[in-house]
Amino acid sequence: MAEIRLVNIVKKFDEDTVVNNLNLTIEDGSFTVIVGPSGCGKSTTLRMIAGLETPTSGEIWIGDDCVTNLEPGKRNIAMVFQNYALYPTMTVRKNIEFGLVNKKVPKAERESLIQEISDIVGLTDHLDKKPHQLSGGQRQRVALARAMVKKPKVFILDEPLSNLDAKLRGQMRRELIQLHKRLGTTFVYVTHDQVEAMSMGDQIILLDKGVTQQMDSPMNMYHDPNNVFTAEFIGTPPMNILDRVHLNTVLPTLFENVKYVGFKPEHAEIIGETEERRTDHVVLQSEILTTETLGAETIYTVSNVAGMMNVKSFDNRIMESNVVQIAIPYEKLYFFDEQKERIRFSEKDSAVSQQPKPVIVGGV
Amino acid sequence: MAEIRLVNIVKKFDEDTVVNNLNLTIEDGSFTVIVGPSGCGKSTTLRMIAGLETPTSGEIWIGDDCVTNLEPGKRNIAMVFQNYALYPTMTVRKNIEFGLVNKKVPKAERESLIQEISDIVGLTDHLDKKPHQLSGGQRQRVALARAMVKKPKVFILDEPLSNLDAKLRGQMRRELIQLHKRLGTTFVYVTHDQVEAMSMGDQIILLDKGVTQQMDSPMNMYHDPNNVFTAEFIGTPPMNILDRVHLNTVLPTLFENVKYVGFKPEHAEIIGETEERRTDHVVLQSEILTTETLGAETIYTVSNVAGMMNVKSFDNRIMESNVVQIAIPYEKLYFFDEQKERIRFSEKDSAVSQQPKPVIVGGV
Amino acid sequence: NNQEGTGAKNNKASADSGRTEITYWYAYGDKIGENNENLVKMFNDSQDKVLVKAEFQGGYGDLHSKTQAAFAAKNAPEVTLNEIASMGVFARSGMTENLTPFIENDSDVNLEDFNPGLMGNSYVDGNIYGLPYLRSTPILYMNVSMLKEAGLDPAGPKNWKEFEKYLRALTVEGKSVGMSMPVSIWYFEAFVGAGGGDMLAAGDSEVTFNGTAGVEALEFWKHLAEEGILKILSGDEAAAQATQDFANGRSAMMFTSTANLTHNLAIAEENGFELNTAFMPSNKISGVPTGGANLVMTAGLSHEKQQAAWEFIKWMTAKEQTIYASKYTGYLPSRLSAIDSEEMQSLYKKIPQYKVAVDQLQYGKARPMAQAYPEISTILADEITRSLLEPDLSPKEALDKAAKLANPLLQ
Amino acid sequence: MKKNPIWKFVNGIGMLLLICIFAMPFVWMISTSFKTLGETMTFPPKWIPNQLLWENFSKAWNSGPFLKYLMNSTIVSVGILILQFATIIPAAYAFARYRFKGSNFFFGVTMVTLMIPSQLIFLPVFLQMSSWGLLDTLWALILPFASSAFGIFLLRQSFKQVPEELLEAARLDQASEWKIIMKIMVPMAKPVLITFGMFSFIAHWNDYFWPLVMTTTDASRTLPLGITKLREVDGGVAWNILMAGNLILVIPILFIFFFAQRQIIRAFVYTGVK
Amino acid sequence: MTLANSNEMINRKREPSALSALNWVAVRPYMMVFPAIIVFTLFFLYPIGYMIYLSFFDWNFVSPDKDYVGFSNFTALLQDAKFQQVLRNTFVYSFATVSLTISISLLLALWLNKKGAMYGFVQGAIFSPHIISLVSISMLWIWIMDTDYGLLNWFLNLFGISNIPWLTNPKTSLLSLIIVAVWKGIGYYTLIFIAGLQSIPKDIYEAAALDDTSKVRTFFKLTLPMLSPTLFFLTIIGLIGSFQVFETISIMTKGGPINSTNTIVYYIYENGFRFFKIGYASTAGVILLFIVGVFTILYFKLLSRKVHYQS
Ligand SMILES: Nc1ncnc2c1ncn2[C@@H]1O[C@H](COP(=O)(O)OP(=O)(O)OP(=O)(O)O)[C@@H](O)[C@H]1O
Ligand SMILES: Nc1ncnc2c1ncn2[C@@H]1O[C@H](COP(=O)(O)OP(=O)(O)OP(=O)(O)O)[C@@H](O)[C@H]1O
Ligand SMILES: [Mg+2]
Ligand SMILES: [Mg+2]
Repeated sequence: MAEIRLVNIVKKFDEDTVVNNLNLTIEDGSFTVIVGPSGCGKSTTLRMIAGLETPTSGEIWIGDDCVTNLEPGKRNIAMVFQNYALYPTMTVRKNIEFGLVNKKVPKAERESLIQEISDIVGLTDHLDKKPHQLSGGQRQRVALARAMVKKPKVFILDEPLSNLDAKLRGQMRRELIQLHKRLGTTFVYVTHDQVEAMSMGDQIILLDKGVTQQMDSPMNMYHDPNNVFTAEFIGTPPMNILDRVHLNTVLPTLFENVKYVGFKPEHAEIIGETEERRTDHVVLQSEILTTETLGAETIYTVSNVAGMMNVKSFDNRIMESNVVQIAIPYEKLYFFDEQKERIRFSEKDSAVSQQPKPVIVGGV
Repeated sequence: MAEIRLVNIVKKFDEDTVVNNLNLTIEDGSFTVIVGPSGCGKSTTLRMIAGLETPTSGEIWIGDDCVTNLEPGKRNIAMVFQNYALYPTMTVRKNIEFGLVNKKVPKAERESLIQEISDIVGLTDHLDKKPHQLSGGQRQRVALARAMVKKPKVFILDEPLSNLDAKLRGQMRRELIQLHKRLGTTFVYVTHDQVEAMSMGDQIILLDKGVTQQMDSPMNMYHDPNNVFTAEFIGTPPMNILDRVHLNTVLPTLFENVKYVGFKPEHAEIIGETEERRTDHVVLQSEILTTETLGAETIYTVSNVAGMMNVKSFDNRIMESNVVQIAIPYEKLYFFDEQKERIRFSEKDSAVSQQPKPVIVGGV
Repeated sequence: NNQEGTGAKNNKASADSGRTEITYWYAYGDKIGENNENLVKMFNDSQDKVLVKAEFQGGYGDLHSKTQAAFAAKNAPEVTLNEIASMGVFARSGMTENLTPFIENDSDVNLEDFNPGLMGNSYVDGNIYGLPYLRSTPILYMNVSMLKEAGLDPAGPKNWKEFEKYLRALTVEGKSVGMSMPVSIWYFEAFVGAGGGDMLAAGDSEVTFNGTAGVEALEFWKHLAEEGILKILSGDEAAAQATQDFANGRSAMMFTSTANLTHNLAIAEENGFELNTAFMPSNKISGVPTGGANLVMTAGLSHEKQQAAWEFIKWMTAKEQTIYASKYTGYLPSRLSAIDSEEMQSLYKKIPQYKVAVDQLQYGKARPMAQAYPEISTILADEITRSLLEPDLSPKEALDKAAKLANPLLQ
Repeated sequence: MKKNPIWKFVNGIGMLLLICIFAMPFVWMISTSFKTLGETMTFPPKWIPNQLLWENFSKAWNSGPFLKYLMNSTIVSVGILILQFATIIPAAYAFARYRFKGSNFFFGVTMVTLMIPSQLIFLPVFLQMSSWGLLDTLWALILPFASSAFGIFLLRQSFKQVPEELLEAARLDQASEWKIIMKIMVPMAKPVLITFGMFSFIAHWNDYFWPLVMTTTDASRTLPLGITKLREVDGGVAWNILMAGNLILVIPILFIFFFAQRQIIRAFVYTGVK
Repeated sequence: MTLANSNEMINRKREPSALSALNWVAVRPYMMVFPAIIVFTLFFLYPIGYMIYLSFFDWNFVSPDKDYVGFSNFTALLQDAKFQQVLRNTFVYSFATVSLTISISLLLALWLNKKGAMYGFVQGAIFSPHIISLVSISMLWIWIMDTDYGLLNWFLNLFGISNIPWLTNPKTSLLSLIIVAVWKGIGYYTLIFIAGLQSIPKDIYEAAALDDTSKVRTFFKLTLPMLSPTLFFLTIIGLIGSFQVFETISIMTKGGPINSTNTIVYYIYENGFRFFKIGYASTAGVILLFIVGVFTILYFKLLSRKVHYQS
């Protein structure tokens, strides 16, 4: 069993608290993605799991063993580094073999392992090249192969795709998902790219400033954010968060404790300026600032009384005018309190249920 | 007027023909994006426009001047490089000022220009820092400011965003679009990321191996690709291109000259294994290999008789089984000939109109 | 690379002031340097025909190298010094001027007045090429306090036998040794001379240091060294080390040049012991090499320059200047009249140690002047050192080997 | 990783030992320079002289025209440095950035120079200097070192690492090649230039052989020659005064070194001397 | 816009005719390398040529005639037992100096490559001998290595080791010079090694730690190969430098005792300027040049290719 548990982990660099009382459970066999903005402590957390940093306090458990003070080489963990950290002086074969030699695996067995692994990652033809002779994607595969060949209990990957271009990134992402399926080992994957997090993880852990913001499945993360931070982090573009004060004319009867109102860009609809008013929607008269056409969908950046916001639309009709109305159904609104925590109302729409009639705010 | 015309441009490095008889017109004031796979000659083309490379043959016109042999400094072009190429030993102010000093702009005028530009790009507080003290986004802005301050006729940008992380990239993308709007100057923008190309350009030029594949608006590029190359390049994920031979059972009555059939991932629908057959659709029994949940949409990689393909779905229901059927409406199919060129039939769907009944191909 | 005319630079310089300007190069700094500078100044003040510029050029080795290079570049000084063993090289390669005509045509110079013991190296192939200037001879320095302690006569040993006796008496296991002696060809020459031998055969046709006198000398050294009563020092710093041993009372005696007397007196005083000097110990006969340098004139000068240079050389070697230099540096006075002068005599009375060297000069011998002698010296020194360090290598073998290597160089 | 007190102690002792081994001779030098002649000869050696004999310094200083030596040394070292910068910067730039016919040949010539000791070549140079009438002038000390193969080698290496885009950006900014060199290349190579400059300065400041050969009068002699004059005495060496003289020679360099020390590591990290 | 106008004016004025612009571009690199090349030609190449020329003559350097002797200088020199010893000394000195300096300073670099004021100070301290003139250093060490009065023996005596005649015994004299050279060179080498170590990416060490690699194996399999460019740069610079050793010998031993510390440059100087055998000296010079040349070519052509693991 290779469940990973972090218990009350604190990590300080000098006086800087980088990770603050973190508690995590990463399930055995899961593909867990740690995500968060740059500098939030993702790598530090990962490196503590791997044993490359020692926590200031707290305990790390892998399966039934407390590994807090165990050497990295003894933890049975493999790591893929952001820039792969391949040994530049060794051939691909030597790179993959290196860990095995340390483990005193006999030569014949090493050979067959290398053969097997390099088949899996498609490197068989490149075994005698050195890293600098490989393309970005190939290097990435070497890094993976080097990790895989050790048959570790846990795979740790620190932004392994961030150096690749978009196309290759997409491809490698799919390959990693398949790899995880095939191996069934625990994967801990760090990224600051929420698209990557969403598309890859069974479980996502969202960190900010060394504190867990939410730990959940991708779908819950997306549809049911716990707080403004999560809501603003997940989604392309993310949820629009509006300050309640700007909405007083449109939604005058909100509960007192609601401080922020959010909606997802794809839940807003753009309706012509002259189109009729809708009753169960918040309608905002807006000006389109930019239009990004992504093929199947289009993202509009609009400006209105509540500020700038994004609207995502899946039909590609061309707007005749820059001045439009956007309409968001009440049932698609999210509410947050002063601490930016989500307010969940027991019955759907109860926050705005007392609202008899929507009001359109004029002007742009 | 700053229309840019490339006339029969050929560029060889030694014996390597990198750009082959290229003809382009970049309209004055347009935001033109040159896109294409790595190594296709985008940068080379750009550098010829800027004067950093001399074409082997052909002519380059900017407005009414033939600039083919003019020195780069004299072309009134500003360039933003992939890694910004900021002068690392100079402060932000000096970086911006450098070109002006070379042009012998008087001190007072320089001061006011720097003030003005740094206001626009939001660098006023950082003028006395050196590049290494700035974040990626700030550096990018310095590079822009340095280009803008020269008030050039043409802006040339070579993958200016590829070093930024996803979040920042999205933000800078929008800023660039707005900047273009404000300045009204010609922008020539190079990227290998089609998402960037689609979302930013008025006009997209798709290159491959130094040859123009298609020069069109983003919408046309997406909805009306001229050939397989374009179809496979544009879109996330791009169009699925199937070999006709695998479809013989499903679409036995295609015109002879049709060699490839394509459909867009979002045009396929996933229907349960047991769901009834649809008549005006191609239906393929498939196995789901991976599922990438991106929030609003989900991308499935499926495998079937015609190979691997992507399906994009906007509803987020969870599949009960990995074995499904995918259905693509006939009207959403694209056809290509042996040379991978698009075959456009005068009347919609005529290619399959003779098809009396769809056939479901069995087995996975 | 031939020597028509002299350095253009010097001729030009002489034109304006009315005085003939000449350059004089000397070796060594400190007291010796000051002495040179002072004398030149005095000379310049004493007359208004010739103006001499004195320039320091390092040790003798450096001085020689640079003189040669300058000569090749037609830039040589008009007057310079030759270490006496190098007189031959410079003269025979045509770098220095034969002074005989100048002496013959000049009634002011009385050759008889030069100490004959110092004149040996002035003659090259029968002609005079240089006049003795700062000259020395090795003498024996003794720590009288230690001698007295050991019950020895402070006057010092006369011959090799007594020398050995002194050494043995002065050696105290773990505390001091009779003498520390660098392997120096100069001292070897003294020992060979004492045995009645020569380093080179007449006409420099072959080496003779491997003759009986030479072998005997080296055997004596080796014997003393093996007894542990003579500490042999080798290497470039051997001389400095010997001085240090002597200064610290780790050795009771040492050989060194007369020129070091002032320095050593100061050290003796500071370290609180009495110092005396004596002749080099004799064997069959007495015979000591001399050392130091002769004043020489560069070859190929214009007549005017030659005259100026001659004037300068003559003045520098005159009685008064000889006295001055000797008193200032401790080097030997090269003129008999200087020795007899009141000034010198009163000095000798005050510091009798000075007189020893002068007296010893009666046994003075010329140093060999073959062109290859510097190289032969290195070869010989190497072999002597080897013989002293390796118990099995007999002196005869070592000297024969050196002779075998050296003889070809003489052809 | 773990800070074991015993390890810390051993570490400290080791470092102390290192400092002793490398700095002790200087302490010795300083100590000797204050001793009397007698004290320099005592055994066992004395670390602290009975009294500080400052006059050793004035004796050393007054043993020759030391002010003149000091000036000559400064002029020569600085002059060489300036000329070297003037010649190696353009040459290194050309070798690093241009492809031209014969560039390999010229670079080869440069590298050959690197391996020639001055003891091998001084004679012809001496004759040449003499025929130009430059012998015994400071020019004879400066001109032969007006360029440096090692400098070109180092600088070329570091110029090569400046990304091409930077030059292109400057060209688009209408900068001349000269301006590119001075405003972009040189500032970027600053650590290398400082390091090279320091080594060059030290080498020529300390050089003994070349001035020995090329000068014949005090008017053009440099400090190291002045110092050795203290040693070229026929008789015993006055170590105390000699060391005082050496200290005079060393102090300016020591000063420069502590100013430049940081740059050196940086320089080598940047160029990655390879 | 006035700005644009004034620019255009300036541009037009400065614009050279196409032809001369082309020529200038072609000539420019030559103009840039010429000052340096002229210096090298005048002061290095010409003298070298002259030296090679002289190696075919018997000449005492002032006499008007040079006797052409063909290759006899070469044959004589190569058969000369003293010269053979000189070559042997040179090789022993060079290889011992370089290998000792490199191995010691590599160890020191591994040890001292840490942050902290103390480490910086020690780095500075061990570098300090490099900044002091060889003349001063030689004089200092003569004294330190004095058999009876030297600091070194005094120190060794404290450990009950009896006096060693460092510079005065042919068995130890070359070793003594090697010690001085190593002492002087270590700081410089260490600094360069530290720089080399710092440019090794940290993460490959972390990767190795995760691969459960022992310290020794990490050093030999990762650190050493990564340092190889530095290593070879230092080796070649060190070898060339040590072939050229002169000052220490000239001041400390004059090649002795018994020729035991005579190395090639000193031999050349001694023959040329003490013994007036210019032809012989020049011949030795040519041989030195040949040896150094072989090493340099080896470096640039063979080793550099193997050692450089990138590009
Ligand atoms: N060795 C260290 N010493 C001091 N501070 C450190 C150290 N390593 C990391 N930090 C600090 O800890 C914080 C978290 O760093 P960490 O590398 O874990 O961030 P991250 O979430 O991985 O960011 P990124 O997405 O940019 O990689 C940062 O503020 C960083 O500056
Ligand atoms: N200076 C050069 N010498 C030789 N070949 C070159 C040179 N510059 C570019 N090439 C080659 O020309 C081709 C096109 O290069 P270019 O830089 O224009 O590609 P690109 O489209 O910008 O690619 P990327 O997206 O990777 O930047 C490549 O095959 C490249 O190897
Ligand atoms: Mg990180
Ligand atoms: Mg490119």
